[in-house]
Amino acid sequence: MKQNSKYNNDILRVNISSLSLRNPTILASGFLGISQELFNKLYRYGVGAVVSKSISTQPMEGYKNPTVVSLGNGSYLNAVGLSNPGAESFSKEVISNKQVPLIISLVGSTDSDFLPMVKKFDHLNICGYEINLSCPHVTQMGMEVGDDPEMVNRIIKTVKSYSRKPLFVKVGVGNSDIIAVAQIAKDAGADGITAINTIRAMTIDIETSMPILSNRIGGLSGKPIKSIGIRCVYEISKKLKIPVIGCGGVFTWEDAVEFMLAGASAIQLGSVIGYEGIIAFSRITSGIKKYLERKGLKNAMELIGLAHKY
Amino acid sequence: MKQNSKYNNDILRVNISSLSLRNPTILASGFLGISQELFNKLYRYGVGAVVSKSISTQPMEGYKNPTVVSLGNGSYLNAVGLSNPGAESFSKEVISNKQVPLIISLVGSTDSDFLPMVKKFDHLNICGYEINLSCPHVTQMGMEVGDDPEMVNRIIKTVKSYSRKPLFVKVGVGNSDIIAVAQIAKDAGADGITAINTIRAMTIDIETSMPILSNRIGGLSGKPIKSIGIRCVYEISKKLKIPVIGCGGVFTWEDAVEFMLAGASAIQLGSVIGYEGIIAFSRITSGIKKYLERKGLKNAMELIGLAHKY
Amino acid sequence: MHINIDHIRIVNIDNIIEETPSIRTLIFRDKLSSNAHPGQFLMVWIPRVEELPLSVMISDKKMHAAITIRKGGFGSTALFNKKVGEIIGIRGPYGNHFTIIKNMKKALLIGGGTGLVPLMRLATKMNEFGINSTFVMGARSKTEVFFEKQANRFLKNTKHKVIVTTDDGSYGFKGSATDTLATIIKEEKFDRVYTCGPELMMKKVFALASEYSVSVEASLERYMKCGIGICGSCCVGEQLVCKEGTVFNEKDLRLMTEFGRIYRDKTGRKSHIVDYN
Amino acid sequence: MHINIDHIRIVNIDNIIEETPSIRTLIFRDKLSSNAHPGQFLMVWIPRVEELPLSVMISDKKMHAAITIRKGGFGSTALFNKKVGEIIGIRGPYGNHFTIIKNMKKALLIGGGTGLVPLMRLATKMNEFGINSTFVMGARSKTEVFFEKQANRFLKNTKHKVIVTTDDGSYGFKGSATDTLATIIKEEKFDRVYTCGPELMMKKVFALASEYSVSVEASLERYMKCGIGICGSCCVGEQLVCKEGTVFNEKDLRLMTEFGRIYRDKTGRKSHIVDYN
Ligand SMILES: Cc1cc2nc3c(=O)[nH]c(=O)nc-3n(C[C@H](O)[C@H](O)[C@H](O)COP(=O)(O)OP(=O)(O)OC[C@H]3O[C@@H](n4cnc5c(N)ncnc54)[C@H](O)[C@@H]3O)c2cc1C
Ligand SMILES: Cc1cc2nc3c(=O)[nH]c(=O)nc-3n(C[C@H](O)[C@H](O)[C@H](O)COP(=O)(O)OP(=O)(O)OC[C@H]3O[C@@H](n4cnc5c(N)ncnc54)[C@H](O)[C@@H]3O)c2cc1C
Ligand SMILES: Cc1cc2nc3c(=O)[nH]c(=O)nc-3n(C[C@H](O)[C@H](O)[C@H](O)COP(=O)(O)O)c2cc1C
Ligand SMILES: Cc1cc2nc3c(=O)[nH]c(=O)nc-3n(C[C@H](O)[C@H](O)[C@H](O)COP(=O)(O)O)c2cc1C
Ligand code: FES
Ligand code: FES
Repeated sequence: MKQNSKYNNDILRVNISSLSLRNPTILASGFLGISQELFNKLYRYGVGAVVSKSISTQPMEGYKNPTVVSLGNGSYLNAVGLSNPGAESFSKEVISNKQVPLIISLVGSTDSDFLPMVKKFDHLNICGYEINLSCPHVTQMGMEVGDDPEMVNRIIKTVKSYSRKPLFVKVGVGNSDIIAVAQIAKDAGADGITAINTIRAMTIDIETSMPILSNRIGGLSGKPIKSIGIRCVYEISKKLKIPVIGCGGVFTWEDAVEFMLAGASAIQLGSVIGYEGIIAFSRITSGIKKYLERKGLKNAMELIGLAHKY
Repeated sequence: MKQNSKYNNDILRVNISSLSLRNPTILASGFLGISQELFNKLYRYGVGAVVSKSISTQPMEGYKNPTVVSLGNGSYLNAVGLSNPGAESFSKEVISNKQVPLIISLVGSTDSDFLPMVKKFDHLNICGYEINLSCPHVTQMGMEVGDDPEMVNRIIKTVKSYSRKPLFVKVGVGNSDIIAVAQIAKDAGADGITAINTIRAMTIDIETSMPILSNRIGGLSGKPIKSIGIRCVYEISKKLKIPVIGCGGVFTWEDAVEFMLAGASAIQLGSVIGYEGIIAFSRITSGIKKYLERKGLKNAMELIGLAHKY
Repeated sequence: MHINIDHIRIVNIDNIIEETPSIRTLIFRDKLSSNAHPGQFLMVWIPRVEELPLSVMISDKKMHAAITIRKGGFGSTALFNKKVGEIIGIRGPYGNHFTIIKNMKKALLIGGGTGLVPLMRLATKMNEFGINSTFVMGARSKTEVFFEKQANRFLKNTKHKVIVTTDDGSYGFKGSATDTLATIIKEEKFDRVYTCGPELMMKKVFALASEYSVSVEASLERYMKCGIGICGSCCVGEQLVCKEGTVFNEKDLRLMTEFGRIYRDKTGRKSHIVDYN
Repeated sequence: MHINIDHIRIVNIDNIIEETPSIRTLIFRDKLSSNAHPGQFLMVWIPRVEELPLSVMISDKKMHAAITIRKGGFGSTALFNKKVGEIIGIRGPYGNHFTIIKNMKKALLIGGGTGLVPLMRLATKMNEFGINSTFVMGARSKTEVFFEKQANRFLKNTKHKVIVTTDDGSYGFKGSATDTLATIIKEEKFDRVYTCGPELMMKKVFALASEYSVSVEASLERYMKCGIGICGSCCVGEQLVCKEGTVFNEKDLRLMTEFGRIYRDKTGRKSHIVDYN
């Protein structure tokens, strides 16, 4: 793939499984994630890779508004309900993708949902998949699937049997042991783990006594979940020795470095975009670069899992 | 028990199982929780009830410092390691308790740990127990016990077989389904549920690449976990119809009201003390009172679970 | 105390104005909204029903603002049916806004339906800055005409014209608002054309203005979930209507291949914008 | 940028002073600590080893501060062994501090061991405010005497006396610091006695000062985990040493039934304070 020279810094390049990214910042799924023109813009603005909105076999309307509530202090509660244009329509959206390292996030209820989707995307210019096993607020999808070990195994095997592109499994903190789910994913052939998704949470308006989200319960993202994400990345990467992509509350380059020290090969940005817009990618990337230079490190990958030593 | 007249407001009185508290604010376990003189002071300052530090059969040193790290924005990470003076010594501490509605928090590995402890406390002037099944950072205790349904059942039955005082079970967000654990507790005879404890998390210093806590992993408390706590209280109280004490990130009267609307009969305060000291109790109590008056409600209990309707 | 504009503020509906049988203006007290710039919008929470993006309408009452809602589907009808004394939640105001050019002399405002709302707020600015303006209001027929009187009142300190057009000719000029625009843009020189309304109308406005080399600002609508630039549902190509818009100028519009052509629905699927008349 | 004092700040050890074979002063650059009030303490992180509460010591270097550590157990020895150029983490300064009475003329400072540290910072204040002071320093024997020269230097602009006592008489006056206090408090009138050191020493100081109706401020030590008033481990009765202390005055001390009597260990169990001499 062609690289934008301004963002070509070998010091920042990271390899995750068979992926090679010009820098470790990735757009998290569900943020700005349905328009190829936006993906192109993100790439111009310095993103290392992009994860699409989670795509299902059929288009999904998702929940009624309110679907996103700002809780202040860099955090959001959302129950979008996995609204997405569906695999057919979205594969047409990204058919024109040329240079953006694009990871397609997929969601479904059973293994049979995944094969038709992979078939629609695999021949396009995309660089991998992220299986969303951790959406905390849609029944029969995401987290409920992640809680079923046998299904996790079957889904991953199905995708891997068809595609040679790297497959990441996105896990979350919920009703099952996150390490156990990651272990199953690894055993089934996943190339990496993305941790973490949002955490089930809720907010009630005290004037009306009413839950604000139309779905009542949603997923918490942003600053509050960072230290939980750090812990999950640390435990998964240390115990399972599998590449991990860190996600959850990355707002600054310090957060990104902390995730990498914990064991992340790259980090995803989501909620920070609500505060700073997509400038966050280049700002965080250049912070990491300065840190690497100050520490005398030759490449960002030297950071990965440094904290495991202690 | 004698009441301090300044804090006698029938509008604020709440009943939880057989407990009757002058107001719904309770000191959370682990905060200021080892000195009877401090309990007396808290009562003078308006606390509704006090939960002691979690007590084990033997004294525990806990982990080395650092055991508490401030993460800013009203949040802490701690891995104190359940340090406590042990049941024998602590029962002597509280032998002089006269007027403080004191709930003893107990922690242990097996059901056989609990009976000797209950025997040491049951004849004292205490008003109930809270079983800590949710400490996220001590192996073989707390959360690991909470993940074992049969053990939870046995512990609760053991305590209930000896004591007629109300028993609350403190649950958390971790590796098991919180609703399932609460259900087991209810079925075993628990009088109420306290939700939630801290959530497993971690922080790494980026200059040294080292985890800060001596135990590396600890529990996240404070503002970040509030919306997760609200969700747990809502789900537990709605699905199980059992009294719930809300805990997690209560910093303002609005937070307290939100927890009660979600289904909490009372709320525990912890991390807020690090920001405001024990004045937080009276400040939050008087906020609740003004809210009740403005809404034309006769008693705080009218708030409990109002959000379930919507 | 600092107010976080992203937190829902509960407000009481103090007054309701019936504009047409299907359009009402709800007035409420809210300082932030009362200071909104013309073209900014609120996310309006109708508790346990919906949340809708709605332009901030002006209210004569100090510290008050308003929203003007057309009764349509589920959410808008619930809002339309709210009574005085009932409450709604609002967050915002969000988005950029219409801007005034230095030394501006003459402006043209053209819109239709509830697209008139942001133009009404803009009208008061024109009045304030002493800019003469022509305000073209399109409607299908007489019963759907609203805001005419208010527009005249808001513009009272300037030389102004309020022109109403109806498709069926039952009131004012017969024809569309853009028909009228086509006539007057030939005769008069405007510094800028401001438009909000059905996208195909705005597309014609943009085409006409471009033809006569007049600067344009158009306020777009797209399906919005977050209103704060994270979900991406409101995108027009690479632009986010909620954040980089809703107001776009001729330069933006020229680059927007989707303007007047493509609309994404709730799922994010694209469909072609068709004239719903 | 606003610094949150509760966040660990990594600092470099710029210089080390060997005070005695078992006591060292480590100097580092930190603005907040350089402005600490006398009696405040830092929580000092020795990475992957320990975190210890330590009084803020003064440094001559601008924007710098110091800590003075006695080599003892695990944590203190690791800190003692740190070399110039190595790093530690600090948070704080925490706690209240020694206070000066209006129109104060004469002060008495009395301490022993590393309890001298907060008194050294106080000495510079005495100098600054032109208050004459007598500084009594107790030590077991000559090899354990430190800070004498610095104290004289810090107090140089005032009429001052630095009196060293050793238990074995190998240097200065023979006997305990409190023996000396007993003598001078009879002869001279002090506005306030400031003390920090072994608690039984402070208890005697308090008793003597009370006898002669002199105001007292004593800085207490208790086992600390959080340093910020949440864990309760540092309690003396109903008071938290880290938050409401470390400095308590005669009124506080009178009400503290545990002062000079009870110490809680790491588990929270109480034990009786005994003279370790
Ligand atoms: C910036 C902006 C300002 C607006 N200002 C006004 C105004 O001042 N007055 C007014 O009456 N309307 C305004 N609208 C339109 C309004 O948000 C609703 O779309 C409209 O009221 C229809 O609502 P409904 O409940 O009837 O929709 P439904 O019947 O549920 O859906 C019908 C259609 O309405 C549109 N719609 C529904 N929800 C949304 C949403 N969250 N975001 C965008 N479009 C949606 C979609 O195109 C949808 O297909 C504005 C829209 C935007 C984006
Ligand atoms: C406010 C305050 C200021 C202090 N200032 C100084 C100073 O300037 N210089 C100095 O050398 N020492 C000071 N100390 C004492 C210091 O914190 C340590 O207690 C001491 O250094 C022993 O550490 P260690 O690693 O040798 O302890 P260990 O060998 O681990 O334990 C020995 C004893 O040290 C004490 N101790 C250990 N950890 C702590 C702790 N976290 N909090 C309180 N006591 C502890 C306990 O009594 C313990 O029983 C101060 C203590 C407090 C509370
Ligand atoms: C509005 C919104 C929509 C999201 N949609 C998805 C999604 O479709 N698939 C997914 O795997 N994660 C989704 N997420 C979760 C994010 O990808 C990410 O895991 C989470 O927000 C934590 O990262 P952050 O703290 O940086 O936002 C969504 C989050 C938000 C706030
Ligand atoms: C320093 C510290 C010590 C704690 N010790 C205990 C404990 O011993 N037993 C227990 O059940 N919870 C303990 N907790 C958890 C609190 O009781 C409470 O559940 C948690 O802090 C969330 O409430 P908050 O957000 O108001 O602090 C501790 C928390 C902290 C911060
Ligand atoms: S509405 Fe979400 S990005 Fe615009
Ligand atoms: S050290 Fe924790 S309260 Fe003082």
